[in-house]
Amino acid sequence: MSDILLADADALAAQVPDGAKLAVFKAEGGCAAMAATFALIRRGVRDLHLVTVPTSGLQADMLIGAGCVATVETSGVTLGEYGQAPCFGRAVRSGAIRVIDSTCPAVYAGLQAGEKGIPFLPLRGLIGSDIVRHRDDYRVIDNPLAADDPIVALPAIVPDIALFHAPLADRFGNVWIGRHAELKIMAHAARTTLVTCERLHDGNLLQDETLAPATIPEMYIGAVAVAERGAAPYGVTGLYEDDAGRLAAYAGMAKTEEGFAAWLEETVYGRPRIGVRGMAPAVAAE
Amino acid sequence: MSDILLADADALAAQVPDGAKLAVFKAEGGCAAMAATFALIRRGVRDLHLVTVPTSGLQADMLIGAGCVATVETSGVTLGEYGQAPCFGRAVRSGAIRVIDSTCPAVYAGLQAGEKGIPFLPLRGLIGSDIVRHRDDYRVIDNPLAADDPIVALPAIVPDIALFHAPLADRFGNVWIGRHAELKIMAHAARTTLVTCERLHDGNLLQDETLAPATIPEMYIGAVAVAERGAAPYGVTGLYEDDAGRLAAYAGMAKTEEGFAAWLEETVYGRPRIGVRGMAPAVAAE
Amino acid sequence: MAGDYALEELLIATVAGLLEGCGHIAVGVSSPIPGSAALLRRHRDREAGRRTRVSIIGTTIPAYRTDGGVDLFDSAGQGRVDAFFLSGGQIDGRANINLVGVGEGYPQQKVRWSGSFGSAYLYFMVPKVILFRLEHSRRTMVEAVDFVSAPGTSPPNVHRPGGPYALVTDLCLFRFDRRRARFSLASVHPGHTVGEVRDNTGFDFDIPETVPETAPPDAETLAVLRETVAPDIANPYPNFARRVWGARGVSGGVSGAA
Amino acid sequence: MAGDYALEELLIATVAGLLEGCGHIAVGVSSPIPGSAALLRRHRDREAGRRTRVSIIGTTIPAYRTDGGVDLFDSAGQGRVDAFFLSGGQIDGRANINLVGVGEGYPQQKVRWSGSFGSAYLYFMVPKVILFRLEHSRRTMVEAVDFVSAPGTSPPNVHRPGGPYALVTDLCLFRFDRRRARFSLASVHPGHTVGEVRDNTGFDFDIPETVPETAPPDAETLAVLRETVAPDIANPYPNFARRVWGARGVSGGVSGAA
Repeated sequence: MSDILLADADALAAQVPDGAKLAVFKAEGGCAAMAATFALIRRGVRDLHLVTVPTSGLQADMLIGAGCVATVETSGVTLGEYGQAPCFGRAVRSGAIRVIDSTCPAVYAGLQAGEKGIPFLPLRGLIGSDIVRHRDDYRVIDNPLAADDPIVALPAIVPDIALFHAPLADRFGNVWIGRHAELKIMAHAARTTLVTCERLHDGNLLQDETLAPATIPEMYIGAVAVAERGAAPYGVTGLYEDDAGRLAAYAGMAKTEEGFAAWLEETVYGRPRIGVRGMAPAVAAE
Repeated sequence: MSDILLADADALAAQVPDGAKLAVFKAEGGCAAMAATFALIRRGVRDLHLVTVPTSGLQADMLIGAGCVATVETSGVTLGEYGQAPCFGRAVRSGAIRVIDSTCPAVYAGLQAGEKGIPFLPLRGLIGSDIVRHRDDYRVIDNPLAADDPIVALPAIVPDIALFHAPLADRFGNVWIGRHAELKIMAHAARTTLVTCERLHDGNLLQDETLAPATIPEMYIGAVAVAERGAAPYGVTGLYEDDAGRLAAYAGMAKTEEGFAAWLEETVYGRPRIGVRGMAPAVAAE
Repeated sequence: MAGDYALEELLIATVAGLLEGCGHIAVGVSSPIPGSAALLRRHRDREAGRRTRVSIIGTTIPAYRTDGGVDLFDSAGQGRVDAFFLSGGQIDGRANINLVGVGEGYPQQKVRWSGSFGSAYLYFMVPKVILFRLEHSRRTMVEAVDFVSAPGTSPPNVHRPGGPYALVTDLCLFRFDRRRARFSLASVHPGHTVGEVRDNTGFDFDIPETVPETAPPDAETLAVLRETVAPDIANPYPNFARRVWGARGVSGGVSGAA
Repeated sequence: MAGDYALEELLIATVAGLLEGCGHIAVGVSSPIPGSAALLRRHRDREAGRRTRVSIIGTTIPAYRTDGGVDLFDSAGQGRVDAFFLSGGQIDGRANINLVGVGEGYPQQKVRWSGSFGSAYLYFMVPKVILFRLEHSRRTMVEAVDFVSAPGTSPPNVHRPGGPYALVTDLCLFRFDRRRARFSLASVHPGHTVGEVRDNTGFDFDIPETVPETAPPDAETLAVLRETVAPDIANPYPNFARRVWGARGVSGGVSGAA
């Protein structure tokens, strides 16, 4: 059963076809699959419909800057304390990408509808927001169980692929996600799920009573590849921290297209294929 | 903060008012709060609206037999391999209780609507079932995002109290539920949650990276009481097994009202208040 | 029972045949024969180099498990469950099933069973639902059920990727034609006759000109059942395994609820 | 800044005053002043024998945490979050907020910000939403926002248990009257004037005849901030704590993302 285990992040990225609806997880907590993102850019993926769950940072910004994205459906793309996401801003302003503005709980609700196999999920709030006004896939309906009670019906989000980084997986393809329960929703909603992990667990995660509750069974997983420091320059809780120098360096360099190209060169193209590890020390900050 | 920690299952049961909408968890996996159920019967609670999540066995059958229940909303009450639930059957046939028939995923979906604070959740299936025909709180609506696509809208289920047994809790009121993720949904949907647990964890469950993912934070918990063997005669995974002799004894005795009264006498009333432990060996099976 | 195999072994082999091509087979509670059939199917597929997943609710074995809770229903909604088993206190000729009760005046019927469980959903969502009922009589196989826990068929505008595929009893195997909403007798178990099936069935069904005998399990199948399936199914169903296969069925398994 | 306290300390104390009576205060990302105010509120309530919960997204401290994911939004939907903070690149006089961009021709506006995050939901569901914006100018306080990420008010038939309660800037404190959909100046921070507020605000608002000065933090409050709040808030915001409170703010906390 270990054909589910791939050699590296590049082998994983090879499984993402051009044009895929790809769901990626927010950067906080270290579950953004950055090594796989570098590999996606190296492989030259095109026309992605990116769904950020519910937001993104460096990951979406780099994919957009590298020309991999046709559409981004998001509640926010930001570098957080390092500032606005420069490639995202440029691409939206120029019309180079289509942006579908959403709001965090609507992204979750859409994925939960996908997870349950229902066509839509109603959600409170939202009414009167310009988000709703610009979304022709939302409907304001009457709550069928009460009088004069409008509510927004959100269509199910069914990504072709969910992509994230996890602290732990096993040889059977089971993936331990720790506190990030939203990754389960992503995996359930998506047609398949690709995962990089820090390391492999000996034995079967589903047979460990303390780890099984936060484990996504292999049934949902298309492929797993080990990528040590695979979230860097973001950190992973309890394992390594955000690389503030690298994140600040990106925020600075990506302000211009030339700077972004230089970043790609040194970070994505200019490295050995399995050289994500140790990247941070090798390239000094700003 | 340890006023959340009560002395025993009887103190916990005292917090369930007559007439409460009480959600209880299925017996499999040992999360049925049996010690607390015995205490509820001792306290003489009345007029419960019992919601079984999604089914129940001995727990619902005893509460019904003891006259604690006005309404039961359920996908099934059964003693499983020990046979039909005798008190449930008698009470439904005689009209002593109101039964609201449901189906497992509809119970979950109703609780998930309660969890999300939405008035209803649509669910596939169900159409054409006599369940729908007899539920005046369900509506078959048109999917607002597609033509000619009927779907059932299920109202949110918001229990006054969720009651279950857990392997572990801590002094702050955080509760570890292991694999039983549905208990989170119950706790989120209910106004408050009462929990018996096998034992107390030293320290704070939320600060343990491997236990936190399956922990319900104290914010959702009204009170916790330690009840060793609190699921007996059901078992708890990894701790103790179903007491087949006691379950078979119940199935036999409860076939008549006299037998059920004798069961109550020896199991519920005839014991010291904190005497749930060791119950099984004290009373021999059939 | 006929010859050198048990009725249970015949039924397991028959059901395993129906499960061909199912990538993920889920089995509910109290279903030792369907569970054994799913394990036999998985074994055969593995021998043929195919990966088949089996989820038996309430057990930690085999490798893929579901807790039978939200996950099971959601994964069926996602189209990730290919086969499931349902039964009924009553089953009628349109494959409607009744798990609630017998008699007029619902809810105060003269017989009350446990309830509909997940049938009203899974019957719609799982492509291949196999009905399984060991008591084949006019009491169970009725013209019209007294309560429709889950309907056998739906109008064309109702989203329904799944539904009934076959009905297996202690007497015979029926196939179900969803378009015509009608059962057809596919085979009669050794030792029984078409007439016996007709006499014990309360609904009309199609009877082809020749009705074959249900194929008995061959020696290889029996060996797999006794050596491989028995110890696995003894985990959730120790009593069943002991009754059908004796000590062999229990020695290899981990008994009880653990 | 005025006298022997920092502007941040004034703002923290002001916001903490607004949070009175909130049993559960949630704080989003990049919100060190609201976070500190919530911790100050919790400290005061604890001294008074009341239990107040604080959830700061992205930190493991204090004791109650949320991951800022589905749980946060669902618990707000359940009515379990009493106070939250929002900001806006633009805020207008009807308390509409804009986190998306500036200019005509959405989506190709001349300035594009990150996006609306959870505002379009939490603004409806949390009873006491405090708007917080440190740059008080005609660029940020506008007559009408260019994109409504979340509206300040809703028609009466829209389910809306929550909404804007106050707006805190570097110049002043506004209260918001939901019925009239209008801000009213509640106090002006020491060192600033009503005229300065008016000159820097692009929307109309009510000005009472006498507008008090925002009360500066007293010695006891400053002591609590410096001894108790500083080390706690240094966990999610080490740079902020270091800037406002120097080494004191960092020594007690656990720095970084762990």
